[in-house]
Amino acid sequence: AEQVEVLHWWTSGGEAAALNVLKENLAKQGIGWKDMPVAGGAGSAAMTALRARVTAGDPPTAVQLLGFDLRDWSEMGVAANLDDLAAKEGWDKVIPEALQAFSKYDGHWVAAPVNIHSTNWLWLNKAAFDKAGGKQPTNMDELFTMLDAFKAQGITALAHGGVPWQDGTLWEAVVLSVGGPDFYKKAVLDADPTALSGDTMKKVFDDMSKLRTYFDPNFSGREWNLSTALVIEGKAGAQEMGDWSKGEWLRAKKTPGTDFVCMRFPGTQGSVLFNADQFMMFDVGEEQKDAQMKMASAVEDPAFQIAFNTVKGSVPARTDVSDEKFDDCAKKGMKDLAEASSKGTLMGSLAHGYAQPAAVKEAMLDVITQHLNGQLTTDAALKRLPEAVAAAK
Amino acid sequence: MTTIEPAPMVTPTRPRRSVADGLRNGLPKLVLAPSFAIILVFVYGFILWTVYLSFTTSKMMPIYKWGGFDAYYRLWSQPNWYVAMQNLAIFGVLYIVLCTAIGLFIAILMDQRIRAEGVLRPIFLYPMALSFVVTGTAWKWFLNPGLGLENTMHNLGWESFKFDWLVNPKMAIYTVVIAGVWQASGFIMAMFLAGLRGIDGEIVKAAQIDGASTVSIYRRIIIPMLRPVFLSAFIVLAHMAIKSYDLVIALTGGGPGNATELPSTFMYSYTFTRNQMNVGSASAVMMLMGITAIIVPYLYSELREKNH
Amino acid sequence: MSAIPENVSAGSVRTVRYFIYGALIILAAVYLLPLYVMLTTSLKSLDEIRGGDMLALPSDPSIAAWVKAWGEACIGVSCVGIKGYFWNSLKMVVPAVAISTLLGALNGYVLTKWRFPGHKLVFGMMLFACFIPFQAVLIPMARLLGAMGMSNSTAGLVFVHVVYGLGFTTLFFRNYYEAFPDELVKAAMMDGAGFFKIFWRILLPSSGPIIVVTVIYQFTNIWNDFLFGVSFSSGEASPMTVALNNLVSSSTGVKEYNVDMAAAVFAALPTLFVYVVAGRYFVRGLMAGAVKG
Amino acid sequence: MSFLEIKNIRKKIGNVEILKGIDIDLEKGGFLVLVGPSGCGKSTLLNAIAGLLPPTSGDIVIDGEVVTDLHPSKRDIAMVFQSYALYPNMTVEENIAFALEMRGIDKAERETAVASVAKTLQIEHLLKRRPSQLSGGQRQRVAMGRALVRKPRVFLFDEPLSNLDAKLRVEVRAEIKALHQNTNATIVYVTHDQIEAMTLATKIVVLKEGIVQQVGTPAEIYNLPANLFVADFMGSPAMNMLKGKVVAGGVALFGGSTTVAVPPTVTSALPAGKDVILGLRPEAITDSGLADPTAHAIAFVDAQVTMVEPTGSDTFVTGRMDGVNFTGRARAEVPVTLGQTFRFAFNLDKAVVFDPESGNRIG
Amino acid sequence: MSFLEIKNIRKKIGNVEILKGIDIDLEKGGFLVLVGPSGCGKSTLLNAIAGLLPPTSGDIVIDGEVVTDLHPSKRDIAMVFQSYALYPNMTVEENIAFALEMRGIDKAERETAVASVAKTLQIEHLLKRRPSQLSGGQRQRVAMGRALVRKPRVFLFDEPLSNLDAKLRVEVRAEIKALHQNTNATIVYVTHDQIEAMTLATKIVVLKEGIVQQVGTPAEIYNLPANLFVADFMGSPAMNMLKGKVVAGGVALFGGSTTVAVPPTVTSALPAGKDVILGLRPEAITDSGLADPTAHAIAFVDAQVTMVEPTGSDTFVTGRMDGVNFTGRARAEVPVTLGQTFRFAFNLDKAVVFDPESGNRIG
Ligand SMILES: Nc1ncnc2c1ncn2[C@@H]1O[C@H](COP(=O)(O)OP(=O)(O)OP(=O)(O)O)[C@@H](O)[C@H]1O
Ligand SMILES: Nc1ncnc2c1ncn2[C@@H]1O[C@H](COP(=O)(O)OP(=O)(O)OP(=O)(O)O)[C@@H](O)[C@H]1O
Ligand SMILES: [Mg+2]
Ligand SMILES: [Mg+2]
Repeated sequence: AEQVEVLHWWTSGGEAAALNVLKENLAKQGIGWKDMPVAGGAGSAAMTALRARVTAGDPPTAVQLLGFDLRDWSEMGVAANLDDLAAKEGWDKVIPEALQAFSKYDGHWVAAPVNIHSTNWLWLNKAAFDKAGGKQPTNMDELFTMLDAFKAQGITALAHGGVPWQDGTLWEAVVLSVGGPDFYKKAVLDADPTALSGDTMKKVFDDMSKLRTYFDPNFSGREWNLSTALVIEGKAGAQEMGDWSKGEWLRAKKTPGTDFVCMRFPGTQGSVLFNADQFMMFDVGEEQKDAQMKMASAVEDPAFQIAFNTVKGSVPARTDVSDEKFDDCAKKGMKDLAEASSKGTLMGSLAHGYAQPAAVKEAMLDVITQHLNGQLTTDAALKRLPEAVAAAK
Repeated sequence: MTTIEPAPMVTPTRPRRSVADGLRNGLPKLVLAPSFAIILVFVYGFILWTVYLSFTTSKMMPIYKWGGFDAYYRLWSQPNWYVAMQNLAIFGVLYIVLCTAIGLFIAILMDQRIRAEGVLRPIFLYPMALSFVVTGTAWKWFLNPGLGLENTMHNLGWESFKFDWLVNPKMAIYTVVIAGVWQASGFIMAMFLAGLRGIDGEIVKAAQIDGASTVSIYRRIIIPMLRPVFLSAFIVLAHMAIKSYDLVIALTGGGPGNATELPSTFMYSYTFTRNQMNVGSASAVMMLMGITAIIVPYLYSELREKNH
Repeated sequence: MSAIPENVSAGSVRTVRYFIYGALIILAAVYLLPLYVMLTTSLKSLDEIRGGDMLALPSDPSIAAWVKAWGEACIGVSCVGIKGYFWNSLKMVVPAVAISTLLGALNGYVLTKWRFPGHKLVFGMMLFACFIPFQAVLIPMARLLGAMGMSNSTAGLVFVHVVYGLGFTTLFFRNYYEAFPDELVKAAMMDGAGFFKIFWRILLPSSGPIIVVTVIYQFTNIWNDFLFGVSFSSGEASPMTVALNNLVSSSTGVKEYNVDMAAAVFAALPTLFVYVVAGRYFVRGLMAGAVKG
Repeated sequence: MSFLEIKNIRKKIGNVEILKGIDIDLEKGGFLVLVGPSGCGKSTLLNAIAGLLPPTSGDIVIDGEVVTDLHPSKRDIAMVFQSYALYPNMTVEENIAFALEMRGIDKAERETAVASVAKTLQIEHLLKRRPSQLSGGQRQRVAMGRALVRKPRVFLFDEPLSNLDAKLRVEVRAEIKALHQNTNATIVYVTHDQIEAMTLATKIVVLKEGIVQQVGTPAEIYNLPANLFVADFMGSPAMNMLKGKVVAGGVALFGGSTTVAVPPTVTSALPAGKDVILGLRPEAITDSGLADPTAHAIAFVDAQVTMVEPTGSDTFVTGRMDGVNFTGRARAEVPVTLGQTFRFAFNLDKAVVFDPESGNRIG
Repeated sequence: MSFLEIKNIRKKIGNVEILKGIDIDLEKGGFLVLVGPSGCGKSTLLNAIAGLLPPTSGDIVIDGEVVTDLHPSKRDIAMVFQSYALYPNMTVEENIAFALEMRGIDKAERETAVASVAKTLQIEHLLKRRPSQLSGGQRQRVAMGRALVRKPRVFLFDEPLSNLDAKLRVEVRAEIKALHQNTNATIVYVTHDQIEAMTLATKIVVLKEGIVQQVGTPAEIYNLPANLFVADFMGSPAMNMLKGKVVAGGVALFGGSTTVAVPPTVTSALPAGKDVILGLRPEAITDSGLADPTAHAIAFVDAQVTMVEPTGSDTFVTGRMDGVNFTGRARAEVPVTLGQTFRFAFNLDKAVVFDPESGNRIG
């Protein structure tokens, strides 16, 4: 029987349920699903396993991949070609261009995007928020004012988990807030040395240092969901995190708008930093080609896109999907996405590999995280950042 | 067996060496050969491959294009690498010293005709049985000031208690030491216990008659006699320290910042997540050189000593 | 050696004994803490975990998490718990331990009883295999496994564990057989036993203690391995640790710590069992050879 | 007053009583040898004296002081072990000085003491070596040095020669003897070699299963063993035990075929017709040419030779008579071949008589 | 023709030559004992005969067949090791039957063979036990049973008694002797106990540092040692070696103070004035009462007693004369005390004379 082998790191209950929609869709077409889940380290363990499989000459059919990894793998010449399918189903029109840049290699479709996460969200505990005035901040200064108000309530102002990718997620939101979309493009997407060491960047780092003062002392190494839990329980006021954290709220039986507030990170309204999961199709030979195409098609099936993304907290990768099944936050997310996509302010997230290749990304995260942990001063960070980028290229 | 008829002639007969004899002589080597061949290929072949890779331009996957010393240049210009080396020095020394000291201490206690030895032994040994995939989270919580020990102490009313090493970049490496010692010291304890049990009881009696107190007996006689166990323990611990990986990943993930980076985590991340395989290989080569520097003299002395 | 009778006054003997037992009990408690955290957490509800104190006893113990971890938790798309992966691990561990132990025994036998010029060099080279960092061999290993048609199979995984266990098993058996009297081999030889007969009939039946040490060591190492498991197996054929990792580490999904901990305890059961049951023989076996003293 | 008194010592380990009430006295300067088969409790008793194994009941008294509850280090006793128990991590010098160091004696004094002991034992050139670099005999000497240097009240030796080969054993034995004679030390010495016991002891205690069988001088033990066990245990080859019956003028042996005239001192008190066992050591059965001309009662027995063991210095000849084997010691140069009939001379002056039922000597 | 021929065997291990050209013959049914100090190469030679250590050069011939290159299992030789080398994991029965099993002999036949051997050695009741449940003597017997059951052409024994205590050693020695006499087996036996050598051998080979010192019957080795080494090595206490000078009518000893009349057979060929060493065994120096009346030349020497060692059966008395110590064997009952002047009788019939330079016997 035909079957697809899928390497992914969606192993939590909700994710698995979401993926099951896809599995059942394929099962209806008589295609078996061989699951290859590899969790851990935001996919780094999965990448190791993938390397082993590709090296052994036995790649899986489809692999969950992010950002520049898609390009790097395509470069190895191991990608399948989805052009025919994409043309037939008109993917070019419904997938945001910023995303297509990664789903295509050398002008050919190699991957089927599943969803779009956005990272520049701020999550607020409604009660604390109301107590602090109930006004959504729109820039960094207003944010600080609100955080001060939280502090005055005797709770942790900003719940943050101190691991490099979370530090990077916060940093990129601040960059976008402080410098605006153009600066973000220059500094993060182009890694322009002058932008990375200029005054704007200095303000970014200063703001980071300031934000650091709103953390609780135990933030280091904490997983994001534990931080979310702090906000849910009212022990903390706010958390900057991607839209996946909504899952924790929903799980705790909280409702958007009544129990919590989702808003764009202050100063980043109108822009979306995205992280998108995509299934890259590997070249696995003719006999599996058909199953592979059917899977790619199923991924882009609007029904799957809805079913999956309502669970996952993200928004569909297709912009033509109805938002009626989605909650308020997601509706806002979909609206923002469409707007940003049209305005050209839909930009890749650094922390999730959509802004720079792995080597550069990790080099930048090194500096960011060391600075946030007080191992580097702001001046040193401004000096180190372009150096590290250069060294990693 | 074939009986050999006594030869009737006067000149002694000399049976010829048969093929079977030849096979018999070669058999031991033949049995060893597969293992040795496997080791040659899968250890030494791979080491050579890694060395070669460190001189290429490999990024995400191996590329056999000559890159000269570029990877080494990059390696030695990485601040992370220096942090990793410095951490290894701190971690290695403390880990080896503490495991040895605690292992020996428990072994000595356990050797005092303890009633509950059968219960206590597995308690000290079990950490060795668990992988950090299993225990990492528990440790992380326990050491986390907001969740674990500090929090408990605060709840118990000891408000000034402070134990925040896990989240303190300057101290985080010591939490790695704590968890590492917890894991390995039981095994070292078992080694020492075995060594203690092997000491001739008459020597202890002699020392008692000589007027030595229990403390003196341990300090002057028994512990010096455990020298070979110390050496074995050192080798076991040294290589575990150099190879420690799960420990750091489970506990701190290398953080806060990069405060707990070790050469092993450095190598893994450069090879597999940062797509700088040549730099990763270069760091692997440096690690192998470090291991060689420890192991080869040991092997040499071990194997030469037996020659009498 | 055994304890030193301290023939001083009865009172001070008692004080010393109190100190010894006190110290051992405190140490044992410290060693047990992580296990305690795991067990209590697995019995708590998620709310209690989020809100509470890690070291507190569960206010309302429930084994729901255990049931879920065993048979309902999701490891990827199928939510069947970790029970199936138990078998995978066993299928991998048993042959890998058996083969590497047997090979180690044979190697030790050749290296001590059938010495040939250069045997020390050969041994030294094999021993070095204990020290190679596994992260460095993943890619070439994958390549060779692929070439041998063993990629992504239990056989391949068994092979990998055998290869990197050989150094240890050979070391253990060599040290043990080193102390085994040569006369027995000579006697058997004169009795007409050949190379393998001597091994099977004379050495192996007397190797109990060192077999225990080797099996325990190999069993725990292979059972607990994650790196090789995740690299050289996939999906439903993965060993326990990979499944456990999938269960506990989810980067953007929701975490159920009680289930994670229950699963972790399940995963650790066989090795715990091995140490509790065979701990005594472990020390004895170490005495018999692995430690040189 | 005795210097070392062992008073009704009992020792139970688990449920087994190892020592069953031992009473021994030893005068100052005496050399007491404990002999007995393996497992009879010799080491246990020595350990009790040293304080390494507290007895279950009974007392140890040294020089009038009850030391039963004293710690080993406070009894002022030195012990030399069978395995020598040298500290492998210390040099010879450090080994010898260790006990002094533990007693807080200062360095200069220690050095003089070690030097003097080393001179006595002629091990000065070995002082810097470690035990592993010494031969068996040298280790033995160091172990003695370690005991000597302390000038203790009592020396204990637990089979100190059993790890040496025959030749060395004779040498070191002589050294220990000389040591005792020169220092007049009080010594308790364990062995299961009867030659050692005989040559060294001023007093021998024969133990069997935790019970004292006989206490006496070497000559008493050898010539007048208290019972069959002692008679058999001491002496090699063992004493010949011949079943007999008391008759007028002597004892009838070999089913009555031969009657030997046992001196009246031996059998006077016994009723005729009583079954007895006549004990005769091999050196009391000789070839006829060696028969002691001064002996009072010699009996000649012609028997068939069943075994000949020439040792060089003598020839042991085993004869068989009426189904009973007996061994005599003939001169080395006496011609004797297997199966021949040989004339043995029984020197009955040296005969002892045992009661076959109780096993005790009755004459 | 000899049954076992050892032809110019040399063995090098590393750079050290352990055996330096050994030549020995042994007739069928002979009992060859190899003696020599520790490390002289006895075990090495035995291993070479067994085929366990191939010699560097030279040949081993058994019954006319060169076996030098034959595998040990094909030489039809059995060996008993010092440590007995019993298979610890097998019962006594299995131990004995193992060699037969390896030869493919069927079960029923094996059982009969084992039963018959067990009967000979009286170990029938032990057959189901494991070696760890046996005493030293029993183990020894099982080890012999394992050799016996194969009915090999040659038996090799490597110090089979050295792990037994004195008493047992005498017993088992007698058993081995009986075994040899009953089965007429060809035996090569290693020991460093000269009593064993003397009593068991039909032929003794004395080795020193890989070189044969002397080959001969026990009496030849004991009475006519080829050189000082052999003389000193065999016999305990060792032969007295007295420096002297040849004078008319005998040899002047003790710095010329005493001249003893050595029989002309011994010194006839020697020029007067030659320095010699006179060898006299302790049993040739007796108390005057024991002096052999049949001896041709007896010299009486009055010397001061420096040591008395009563063994029970005899008393060894060490006398000192002109700074030279010598030991004689007196009767047990002779009264002698330290320091007294004692009359020793030197039986010079038994004297041997050595050249002090070469060390060889010259008379
Ligand atoms: N710790 C113990 N537990 C039980 N029984 C013991 C213990 N120590 C000794 N024994 C038993 O006590 C008896 C006497 O032992 P001991 O060592 O005193 O004998 P020994 O006369 O010294 O023998 P050997 O000549 O073999 O040294 C033996 O039967 C022995 O088995
Ligand atoms: N494998 C070896 N390598 C080097 N030297 C060896 C080896 N085996 C034995 N020798 C040396 O050869 C010499 C003879 O050894 P062998 O065992 O034959 O002595 P032996 O006469 O049997 O002594 P013992 O009476 O102590 O058993 C010794 O000096 C020994 O050190
Ligand atoms: Mg004893
Ligand atoms: Mg030998």
